[in-house]
Amino acid sequence: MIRKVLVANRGEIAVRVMRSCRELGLMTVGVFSEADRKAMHVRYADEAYCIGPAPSRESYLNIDNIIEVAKKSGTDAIHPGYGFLSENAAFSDRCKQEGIIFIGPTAHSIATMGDKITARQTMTKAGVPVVPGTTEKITDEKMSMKIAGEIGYPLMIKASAGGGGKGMRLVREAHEMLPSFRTAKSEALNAFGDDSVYIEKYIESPHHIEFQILADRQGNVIHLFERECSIQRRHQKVIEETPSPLMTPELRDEMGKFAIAAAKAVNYEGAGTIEFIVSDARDYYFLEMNTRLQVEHPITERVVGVDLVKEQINIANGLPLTLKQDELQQNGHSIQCRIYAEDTDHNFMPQPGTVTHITVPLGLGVRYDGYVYEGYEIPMYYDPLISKLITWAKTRPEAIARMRRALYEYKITGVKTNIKFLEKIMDIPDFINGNYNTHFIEKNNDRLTVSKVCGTECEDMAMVACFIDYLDKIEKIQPQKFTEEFASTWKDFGRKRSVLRL
Amino acid sequence: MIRKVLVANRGEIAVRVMRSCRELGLMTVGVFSEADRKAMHVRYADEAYCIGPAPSRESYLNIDNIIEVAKKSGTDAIHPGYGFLSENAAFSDRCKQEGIIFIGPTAHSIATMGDKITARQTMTKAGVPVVPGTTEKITDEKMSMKIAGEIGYPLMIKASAGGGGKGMRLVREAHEMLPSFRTAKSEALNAFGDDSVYIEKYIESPHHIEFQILADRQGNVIHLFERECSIQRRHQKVIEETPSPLMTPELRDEMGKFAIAAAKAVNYEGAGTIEFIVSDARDYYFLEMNTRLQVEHPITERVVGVDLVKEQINIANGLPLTLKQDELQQNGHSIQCRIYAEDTDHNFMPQPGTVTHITVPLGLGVRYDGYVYEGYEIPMYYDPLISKLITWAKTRPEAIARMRRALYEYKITGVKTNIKFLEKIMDIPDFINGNYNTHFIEKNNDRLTVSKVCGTECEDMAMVACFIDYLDKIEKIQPQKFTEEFASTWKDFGRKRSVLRL
Amino acid sequence: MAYEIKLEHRTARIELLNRAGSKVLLAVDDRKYELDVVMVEKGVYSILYDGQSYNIELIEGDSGKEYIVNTNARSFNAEIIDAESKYLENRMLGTEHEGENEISSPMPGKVIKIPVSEGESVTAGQTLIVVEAMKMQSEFKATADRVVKAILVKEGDTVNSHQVMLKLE
Amino acid sequence: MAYEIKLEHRTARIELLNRAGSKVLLAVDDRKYELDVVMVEKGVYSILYDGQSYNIELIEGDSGKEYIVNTNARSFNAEIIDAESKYLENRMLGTEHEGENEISSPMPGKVIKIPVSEGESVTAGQTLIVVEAMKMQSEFKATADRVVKAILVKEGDTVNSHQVMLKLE
Repeated sequence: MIRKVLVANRGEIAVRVMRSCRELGLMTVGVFSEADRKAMHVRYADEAYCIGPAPSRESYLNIDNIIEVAKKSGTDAIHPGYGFLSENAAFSDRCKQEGIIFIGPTAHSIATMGDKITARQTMTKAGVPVVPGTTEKITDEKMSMKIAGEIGYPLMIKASAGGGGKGMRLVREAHEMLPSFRTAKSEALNAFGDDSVYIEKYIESPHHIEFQILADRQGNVIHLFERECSIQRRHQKVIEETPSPLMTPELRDEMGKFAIAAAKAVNYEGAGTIEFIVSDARDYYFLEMNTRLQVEHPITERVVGVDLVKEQINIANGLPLTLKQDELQQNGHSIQCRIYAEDTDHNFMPQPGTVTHITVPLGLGVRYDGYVYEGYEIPMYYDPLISKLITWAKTRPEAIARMRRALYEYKITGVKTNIKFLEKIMDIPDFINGNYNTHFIEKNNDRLTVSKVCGTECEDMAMVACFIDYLDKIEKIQPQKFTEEFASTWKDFGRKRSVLRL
Repeated sequence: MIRKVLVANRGEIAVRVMRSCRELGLMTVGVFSEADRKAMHVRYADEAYCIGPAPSRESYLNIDNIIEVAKKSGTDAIHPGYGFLSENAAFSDRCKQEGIIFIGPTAHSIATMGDKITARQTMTKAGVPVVPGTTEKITDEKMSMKIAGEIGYPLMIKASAGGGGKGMRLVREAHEMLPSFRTAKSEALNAFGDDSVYIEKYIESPHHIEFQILADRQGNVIHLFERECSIQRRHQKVIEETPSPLMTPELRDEMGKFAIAAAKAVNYEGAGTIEFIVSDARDYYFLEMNTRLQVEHPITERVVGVDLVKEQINIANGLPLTLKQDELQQNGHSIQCRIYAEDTDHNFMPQPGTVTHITVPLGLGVRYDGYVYEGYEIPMYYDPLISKLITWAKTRPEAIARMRRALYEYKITGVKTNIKFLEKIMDIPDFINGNYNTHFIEKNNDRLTVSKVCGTECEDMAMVACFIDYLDKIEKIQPQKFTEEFASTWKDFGRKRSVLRL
Repeated sequence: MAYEIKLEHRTARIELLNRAGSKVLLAVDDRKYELDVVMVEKGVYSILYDGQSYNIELIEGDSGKEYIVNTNARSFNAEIIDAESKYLENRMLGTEHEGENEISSPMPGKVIKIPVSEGESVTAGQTLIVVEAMKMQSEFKATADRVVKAILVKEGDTVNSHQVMLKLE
Repeated sequence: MAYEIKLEHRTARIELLNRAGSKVLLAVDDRKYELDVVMVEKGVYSILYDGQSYNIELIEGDSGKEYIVNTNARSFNAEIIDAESKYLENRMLGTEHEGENEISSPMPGKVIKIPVSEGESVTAGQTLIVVEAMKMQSEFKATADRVVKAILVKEGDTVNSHQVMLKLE
């Protein structure tokens, strides 16, 4: 049985994983880069070790250093969190070789789902609907034109090894096909060292809806319902909610069954997520599987009433699932907002810096997963995610009202954040009506870039605060008072010296 | 319909009530004493007005001043929170006269339940079991001996107008009866200006179990199950949980029905609590009714999934309850710890003072209702309650593990608190086994007063922190460096002056 | 005591008329205010005006005269204007805006690529330098046809917020 | 650099052997430690020793040499002992403990009642003064038969933590 867990991650997720370990009575080992000595996960862990310089490649992605710490500290198991090494098949394999439990799926599952074309093929074989398109890598230009013709426009060209929007091209008409095919291939080669691409039908007005699954080593697989993740900026999720406003009970049941089939097709074990792309007409297609915990897992935890990290650890311990599909239900509604250190007025440019003041939103129906504290300097090397704010209520309108209230309470000074931007989303009719897809932010851009109104009186108060602050500051260093101050500096020193007997 | 709510309270409950008002889109008005200008509820409210000097009698209990602010600010409704004016019949009446909605029951309900003998009589008439004893006030000594003989020893003498343990005497044998009767009467006279007392059978090993009820103006009354409140110090609750470890489904059903009958007997409206005293053998008796929100209401909110303040406001608006008894259920387990500024090593002596540093426990399954912040000075005039920490989990053992984790994370420096004391309770077998009554703290006193072990290495680290802090402090004011420092003070001043152009 | 304060594009004169503890009487241009002002936490002010409760957070700039001001509704840049600032401002009006000749990073980051060299002629839209922070790369481009006058950083360098990296002619 | 430090009833000598940034080499009595020590927040230290992560919070006393130290397990009183402290301590050993002749309040509060007067003889257990804080009244009683020498406060007064209220003979 696992007794000591190394968390190979940083930020909010490292702290979140350690919290569940502590509740289970497990010892925790933290690892940190040279930029992270003061990070919260180092303070939270029972043990903590430095694993290299600030750049991720030399620390959080350095498998050798992490394994060395695991062995030195007598760790039984490694939890990879999300990002970094969480979907690295070689790392999963290496842990196995070293006799350390990897809290996650096998290298085989990771590798199969990691290559998009192999994943598509596997899903097709398992009967899971995929976006109409090629099942083979394409390199030939003539072949690409022929296939494009069969699939029909608009379509997407995607890099097989892809991710992060690189090597991806939207083609609306036939005459754009060849130039786009060439650029996509060249981008893919540059970014991933592999120029193979594939072609998929483009779904207009797509929704991103994903299903959480849990699978044990005994072959039991369950799903914990969906999460709606369509509110995105720069292809990154900003707000997630469950249940999805688009969902019907029949659709949920159908998609849930496919999610389970998808996991079974790769002999999955642990927690995972099947992402679907869903059209406005509720046609749905397998998009990809994330073979790890998701950033947005808390909304599922809240609505289903489980602790997914504890489930992961139980599965890693070889225990069968105690949750049964027909006993699970969604209770109420949950929304998560991701709080980023970024400038929403300037293309969401990240904003590292020092946090001078925080007021955390609290109270009924609010969960806060974060890691920054007052005086903490958010490093420039890692993700700009500061925290996740999760609300719950019996109904969707109340959960939105609660999120609006929580965002109103939430204050961070020192770095720019997207808090006000998120607050505005809570007031946009399309969001309130649950009538949105991945184009939401683009579509509502005008409303989202307008500042809230601070009237004349409010402006006056803003100026008054500066005025009073400045007055009091000057008061302290006024020249006419300086001689007195000067004298008292001497006196102060005298007093301190007598007290301290230097 | 209510649009603006004045919260006639301070501390965590004022903030908690305002949060729900904000979620409902209602404007909030805060009131504060001269000692509370910097209190969180003043910062949180949309409007805030001073209502008098620090002592409660001159501010938070000053009905005229509060009504004046209500009228000046155009308030529709007043929420009294708990304590202060929340169970003051005259205040409820005065609001009515002034045309302001009192978010709570009528003066009649408050007065009936406020006088213990009247309450006993009313309950007996309604068929609710009460502790065997007198139903009339007793003043005659001979009569007292006769009644005592009929009820049997041990018994309790209680002041009719009583509260807070004053005018209360436990009598174990007949020869103690007369002297105790005399002291109780004299204490009651001194404390409440009324020497009437009554006699009740004393229940050995009592449990305090209470039922939350909600009643609308249409006459619908429901109960939201029980709360177990037996862990007390100085007759004040410290830890509450729901469901009660003592409860059975049949008992819950029975007691719930009596709770509803009790509320109906006084034509109750709003949120209220029926307190029962329950023996180890599960015999139960009506103890009293609290005609207001309880400090421990959050555990019910979490397990039943309601917002009790919103329910109160809906009832005050004249709306019928939307919750139906047969649709309500208890989901999982919830525990609340009350965090007090007190010295647990010295008879729980209160500890006002300035909070220098706080780390709030957060994450999955944790709710935190508080009001103090870094730099805040907890005034000596009011209750020592700093915050309430509430955990939830599917099962009781997991809720305890989560509370243990949350208490471990929770750090307050500057004032002494009971955090470590509560942490120890989470490890005591009687608590873990759910095998406790109101004698719990007394019974486990030895375990609760022992400090946790900090071994030699831990002690060394404590000393090292002092050492390094002291070194760095001295470094700053060393005499050999003073001349340099002195010079740089001048330089600093020069720099600041040039920047500020004084 | 009086100062002019600039809040984004609005400038007002604030005069202190009276002050006793947290009670402050002052005038913002012609409007008089009787206020209760306290600093509740470092840089956090609570102001009560006629019962209205305002919470204002200040972040002081380097010069001591600039602030970022957060109200509940929005965030502002503010500046205290005194004789010195006025002089500078007047002088500035006559000259071209200097910023256009310099490329600086709005956030701390690492220089990933400098695809131009000193003395090189560049055209509008051409990438001059690429900076990475928090997994996102930002390209800084020429806004007009120019000549690269000086490159003050090199690839791999870490830059601070507002540090000038490149000068153009 | 070395100091003696008293932690409750234990006294140890700490000597700094080497220090470079957050890396500290020191000896506590005869035990050598190689540590990584950083102040992460004001008064909050993170210490790594051989991988173990310790979080220590300090509250500085008035003299600058006293601390309340919170570890995860428990809270201690600590004191830095230098030449001056040692001298005072030695001198104290010869005299009676002064505290017994004074009654002071352990917390801030309000004096509710003083049922004795100056010059009065009191018996052990007799209530000398009643102080109220946070709705709780505390009675301070004589621990032995004594005479009230001086009463330094009056009913209705507000007292600070550790303020002497009464002296006995």
